[in-house]
Amino acid sequence: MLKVNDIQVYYGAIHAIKGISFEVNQGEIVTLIGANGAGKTTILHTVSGLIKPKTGNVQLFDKEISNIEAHKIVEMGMAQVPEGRRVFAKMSVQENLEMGAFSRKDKGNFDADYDMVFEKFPRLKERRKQLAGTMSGGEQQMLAMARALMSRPKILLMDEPSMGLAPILVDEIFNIIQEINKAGTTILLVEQNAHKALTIASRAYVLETGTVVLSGPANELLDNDEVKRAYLG
Amino acid sequence: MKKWQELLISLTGITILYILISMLLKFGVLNNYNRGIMVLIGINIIAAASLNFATGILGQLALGHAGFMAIGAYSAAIFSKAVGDAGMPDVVVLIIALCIAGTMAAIFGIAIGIPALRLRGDYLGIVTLGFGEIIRISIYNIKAIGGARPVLGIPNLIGFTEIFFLVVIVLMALFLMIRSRHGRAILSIRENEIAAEAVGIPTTFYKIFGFATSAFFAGIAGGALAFNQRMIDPRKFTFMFSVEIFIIVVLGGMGSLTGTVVAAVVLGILNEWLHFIDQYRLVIYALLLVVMMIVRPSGLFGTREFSLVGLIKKVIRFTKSNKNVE
Amino acid sequence: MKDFLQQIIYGINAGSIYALIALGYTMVYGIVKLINFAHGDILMMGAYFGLLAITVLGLPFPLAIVIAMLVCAAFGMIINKVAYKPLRNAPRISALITALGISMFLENYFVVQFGLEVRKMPEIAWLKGEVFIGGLSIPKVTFLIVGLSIACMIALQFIVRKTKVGKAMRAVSEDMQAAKLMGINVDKTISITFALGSALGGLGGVLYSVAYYQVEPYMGILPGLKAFVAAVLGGIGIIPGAMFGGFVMGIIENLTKGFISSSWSNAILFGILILVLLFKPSGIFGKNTREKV
Amino acid sequence: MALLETNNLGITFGGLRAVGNFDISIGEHELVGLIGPNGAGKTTIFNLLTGVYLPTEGDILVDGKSVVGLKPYQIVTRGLSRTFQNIRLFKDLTVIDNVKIAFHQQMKYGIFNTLFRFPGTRFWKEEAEIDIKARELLKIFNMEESADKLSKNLPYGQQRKLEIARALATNPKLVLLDEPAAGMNPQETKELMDTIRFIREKFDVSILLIEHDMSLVMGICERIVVIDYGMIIAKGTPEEIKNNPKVIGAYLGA
Amino acid sequence: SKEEVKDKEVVEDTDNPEGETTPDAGAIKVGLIVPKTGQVAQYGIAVENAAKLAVAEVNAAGGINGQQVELISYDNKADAAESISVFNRLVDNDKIVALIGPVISSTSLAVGPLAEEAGIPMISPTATNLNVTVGYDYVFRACYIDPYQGGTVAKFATENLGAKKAAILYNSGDDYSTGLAEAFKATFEQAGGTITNYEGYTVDDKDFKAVLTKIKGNGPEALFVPDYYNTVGLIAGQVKEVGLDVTMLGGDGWDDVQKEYAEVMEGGFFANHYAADDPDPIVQDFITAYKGAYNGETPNALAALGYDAAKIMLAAIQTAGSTDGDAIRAAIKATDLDAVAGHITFDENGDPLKAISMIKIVAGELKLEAKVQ
Ligand SMILES: Nc1ncnc2c1ncn2[C@@H]1O[C@H](COP(=O)(O)OP(=O)(O)OP(=O)(O)O)[C@@H](O)[C@H]1O
Ligand SMILES: Nc1ncnc2c1ncn2[C@@H]1O[C@H](COP(=O)(O)OP(=O)(O)OP(=O)(O)O)[C@@H](O)[C@H]1O
Ligand SMILES: [Mg+2]
Ligand SMILES: [Mg+2]
Repeated sequence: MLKVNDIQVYYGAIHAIKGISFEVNQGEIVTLIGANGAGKTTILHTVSGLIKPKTGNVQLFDKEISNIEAHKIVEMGMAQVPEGRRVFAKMSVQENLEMGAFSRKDKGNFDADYDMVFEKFPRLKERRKQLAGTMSGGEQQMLAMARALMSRPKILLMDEPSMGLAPILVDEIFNIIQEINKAGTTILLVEQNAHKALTIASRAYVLETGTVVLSGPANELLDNDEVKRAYLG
Repeated sequence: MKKWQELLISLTGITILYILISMLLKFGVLNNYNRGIMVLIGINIIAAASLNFATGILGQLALGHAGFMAIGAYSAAIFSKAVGDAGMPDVVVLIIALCIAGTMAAIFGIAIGIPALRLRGDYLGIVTLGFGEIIRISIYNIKAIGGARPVLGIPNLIGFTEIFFLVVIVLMALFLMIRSRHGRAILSIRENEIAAEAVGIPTTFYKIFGFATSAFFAGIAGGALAFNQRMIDPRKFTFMFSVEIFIIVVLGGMGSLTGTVVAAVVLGILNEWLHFIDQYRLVIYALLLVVMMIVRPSGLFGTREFSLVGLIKKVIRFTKSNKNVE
Repeated sequence: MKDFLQQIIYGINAGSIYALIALGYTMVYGIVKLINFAHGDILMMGAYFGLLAITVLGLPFPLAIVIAMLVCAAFGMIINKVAYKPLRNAPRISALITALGISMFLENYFVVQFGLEVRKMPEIAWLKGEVFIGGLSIPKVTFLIVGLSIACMIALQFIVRKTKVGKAMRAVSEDMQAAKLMGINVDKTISITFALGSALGGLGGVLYSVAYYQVEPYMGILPGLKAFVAAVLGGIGIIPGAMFGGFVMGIIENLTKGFISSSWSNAILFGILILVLLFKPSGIFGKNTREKV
Repeated sequence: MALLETNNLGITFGGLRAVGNFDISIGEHELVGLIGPNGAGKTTIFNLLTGVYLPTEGDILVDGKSVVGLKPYQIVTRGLSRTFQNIRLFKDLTVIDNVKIAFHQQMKYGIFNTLFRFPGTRFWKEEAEIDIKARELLKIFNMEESADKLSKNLPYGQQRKLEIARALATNPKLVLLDEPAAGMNPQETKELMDTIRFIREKFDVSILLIEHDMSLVMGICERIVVIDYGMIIAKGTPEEIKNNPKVIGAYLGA
Repeated sequence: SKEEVKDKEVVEDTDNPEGETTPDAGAIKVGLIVPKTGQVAQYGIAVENAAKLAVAEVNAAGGINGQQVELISYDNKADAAESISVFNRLVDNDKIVALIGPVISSTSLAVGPLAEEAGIPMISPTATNLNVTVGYDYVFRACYIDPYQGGTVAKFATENLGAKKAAILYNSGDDYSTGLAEAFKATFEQAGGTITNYEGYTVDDKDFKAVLTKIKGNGPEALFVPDYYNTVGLIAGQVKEVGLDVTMLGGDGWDDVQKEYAEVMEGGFFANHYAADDPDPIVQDFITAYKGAYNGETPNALAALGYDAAKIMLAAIQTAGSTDGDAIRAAIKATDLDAVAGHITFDENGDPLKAISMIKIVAGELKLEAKVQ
């Protein structure tokens, strides 16, 4: 459903992505792993339309989206949980969720969706009125995920959802990712926590400084010696 | 290359530039009109460099620089008029007057800086703007220094040589300051005040010190302006004048002193050149300004500095690599 | 005592105009964090367009207001597109300079286009004169301006707090990229912000020129500056703050002129602003949010 | 005498008691971990120790002397130094300048010497000295090649290392590290552990670190303090903490 | 209107500032420095228009001793530093022999010493500050000085109006306004009157109700407002609004005030240089010519002074018979000319000796009330 064809991305003179291709199929969890600065976030930004690739293209549902504006891509059914959560700090939890549903055309009737996210994240229900900026890191991460779900995405991109979270929350977050996937949402997951990511993913790509160096079914990579040495510690 | 060699090269460059322009003036290739423009540009360089120190280097938005220039101008004028007939040589009067101008402005800078620098960003900007206005309105209302009346009878002590060396001295002082532990401390405040404090920089002290230094040189620019015009029109020191100087700084590149020099020259020449469109001069000037900012949002130089030494090194490298190709 | 109350009334009159202009300032600042120095010139344009609508097109006053607001809104959007949008990722100071450049351009362009002579806003018959209440004279315009500025404040607050586009504005102001990821059209949202802010500026311009019946190319500078100060005083970015700041400024200004000194009044005004900021560094309504370390 | 000691330390933010009754004592050459759920108040404790926040209760003693009320830069002179959870480098300055700035307090030349740099004066001597020291520091972190790059252009992991190098440049006795491994993959985390051990030996410092990566915390800390809702809920060796039911319930999970 | 256009072309042709179309090598070059941009540009443009007209007339009549006159004009933004620059440019690049301008006092004060040193005779049409001409041989002006004007109005107030109590409301950020205010105060008090209020305001102030309310409390009979007409009109409107019952007085800055503010200005008096209803043929010819050249616009006092200044300068060059600075200077000094603003001779300083017209605003018209020497 998502296809990335040989993209090259630059930040000014910095050549961040040097020709990467991969695809994500309906119903999968695909994970991208790789060291700091390998270009994972850059890829997600390119897929979401925040950055435009210099060459190559991105296809969503067989439609080229490389030159479509980010907000239109969201309308097509893609959502992202950005790196570092980036919740709207001065808006309430409720309003953040409303923003998540911004792109939806079925006006107003989101009650079922609120129920769905509150069921997954009961803590958010208690804090509906609280300003997002005053919540703890873990709560903000939950909000960021709930917010993305509010758009009822067909495909969800997640950038390091476990970063900076307490171990107990890390487990919880990974459980929820699996739940979301089971409910029918395709997932592209970027993680530093390679072990956890590979455990829940179906396929994986390993990146190094802007290129794909390895790819394959997740369980195979989990056993790959090179991966073990470099990313699993 | 050793440090002293680099210094020597820079000094040689400056001397050659001086001799060149002096010759052009002497043989009439450049006339009195050109000389006047150069003096004005020089004054603008000093004013803008001082503002760049506060805004580009120290990182504090200061929108009331005209106020410090006013203080410098009045101090220099009052002093030079007071000693007018004492028979001191002109250079001595000039030096003392400019020192007084700078010091007075610096004192005000400290007085204003202590409360104002507790604020940040746009709030600091508006407070400095406010102080600039207060200074100007105070001048209007103080009869002893002439109120709204222009101050007259100031001797003409600034020519090309004086302004050239003044600019060189001011820029040198600022460069030396920036490239020292004190300058690094000031830069670190611009970059991240909390981190600066956490590595042991007394940020309050350096903010006030940086602001006072900036005010000091602004005072000198004001003094130079008074000596160049031989009179002071208090109405000059409005918010718009602060803005004009600010424009030079941003156009040249915040944090780049050489950028300030280039921008002052470019804008100075542009302003004269645009006389041919007469009434449309300011319209076109404003348009060009907007266009320049859109084309180069970080100013002409960004935060980089032009360096003669760097240029020479580049040229050497270039010729060498060419030879290798052969 | 009567004098004092009279001065307060005049202060409210002046302050309500500052408030109206400050609303537009604060609105734009709140969303795009740009001190839009051209806002005062939008005001000037509003005054001109209002004047032209009345004198050239012969429209009635309320219609002239609408025209001025619409044209200013359009100009606001154009200025945003031409001058600010290209600088969205540039250092903030650069955008400040383009704002100043646009301001200079508009002023000087209007000078060469319309000349410097002051044009007089025709008197609006039903706004002329005063109402006397308990020996105090209240100019009729005051009712209109105060009413309109309060109405605008409430409307604006409603838009920003409650409507979808208003929430989008707030999201954009916090994090443009994250807003895009929500499917918010950032360009359109900012454009609407400028349109709204400029429409308020235009309205302010017409009312200002009705209150002081003069229209000239530089008329926006001082009210623009004072409105900006008012916005800062109230807490820039905060809509009720702008309103409050405007009224406070107007009243303080008139009291100083009336009882202390009119030639020092601007100095005193700035002095008070500075004092307030020293004790409340983000304005009267501003929350003192320290940067989280 | 302990290097750092807090008595009943606490702070309240408008009703919210972010930290309370916090007692800790750190001796020389110790390596202590501070863990707890998100929002437990760990970073806030660092902010209290370094003078960013003024405690509303309790006392902080460094070498037996109270540092409460001192400005952050004054606390640096007492020998405390830190890194930040959200990296705070001097982004537009070079890597080497980032480090040199931290030597500020160890340099003494004044304004006069700055403007009149006669040969053989203090200026040249001190500048040459810190240039060498700063480069040595970078070398420890394998960053000597990047000395002249702008620090914002470094990869994330190196930025974290630069923060540590900068903290060390202030010549501290106790270094506070706030999530040094955040955003690093397991391999990089492993390298970081070695570096932390190395600097403790090389600079003879004590270290207090906050971290959510249990492999790192359990791997190198001698003692661990666990807080939740601003209060200490457990103290002990890694083994004890791992098996403490309270900690498992609140933080580690099953 | 076709004729108008034609006339305009003639005017512009003969004195094209850049001299592109008429590169007359032998032309006598006269400089003009006026503000053409910025907040006081309208003064500069009025003066420039009038000076161009004067030059065109002389050129049409065959020039000076057979030579055409070229008027080279530059904008100075009303700024002292810019004035100095353009003065140097006129002298060094354009080689002018004489200078008309600058308009604003402060800029004239900046250029004065340079003109003196360069030996370029200069006549400012409108700089009223006392010091503009003091101590210089080459510097003249075509208008009268602040103290003279302020004093005259005060005298008029006590003698002709019998006022005992007067209030002053002036622009404390303006040299001209402050100068007139001080002179008025001194003379009025000398004549035994009382100044009830001496209130300043800052440039760009638009709201005077507060201070007018304060003045109202002291019950003055006259209110002296020495500022330019727009501010005066604004103040007059608010005088009515706050119900202050006074006779308004002012100086030459009021010129034109009757156009837009007739109603609120009714019954006010001010000092001026000339009155458009003056039947004197010099005045009427000037008005006709100016209207013809500039779309039927009636010239204001600034235009009249600009015209006079140019006429004085051109006549002096003619009399001097050469372009030598010293000769021209001497010729100006000896001026004895019937000009638009009355008969002009010069005193020791280089200030004109001429009458002041006190003008009353009646039903939107300017009526000559008295001529004071
Ligand atoms: N805005 C930017 N400007 C310039 N360079 C950038 C920018 N953002 C990222 N880079 C560079 O592009 C490269 C890839 O960065 P990216 O953020 O995509 O890496 P990542 O794999 O997500 O790393 P991390 O694990 O730290 O999140 C890095 O070298 C980085 O320094
Ligand atoms: N300046 C402040 N004003 C108000 N509340 C604050 C402030 N600083 C911290 N807090 C609150 O104090 C609590 C502790 O925050 P702190 O940043 O210390 O958590 P932490 O333990 O470091 O969490 P994490 O592991 O997510 O970084 C949080 O609830 C936070 O919102
Ligand atoms: Mg990333
Ligand atoms: Mg923390």
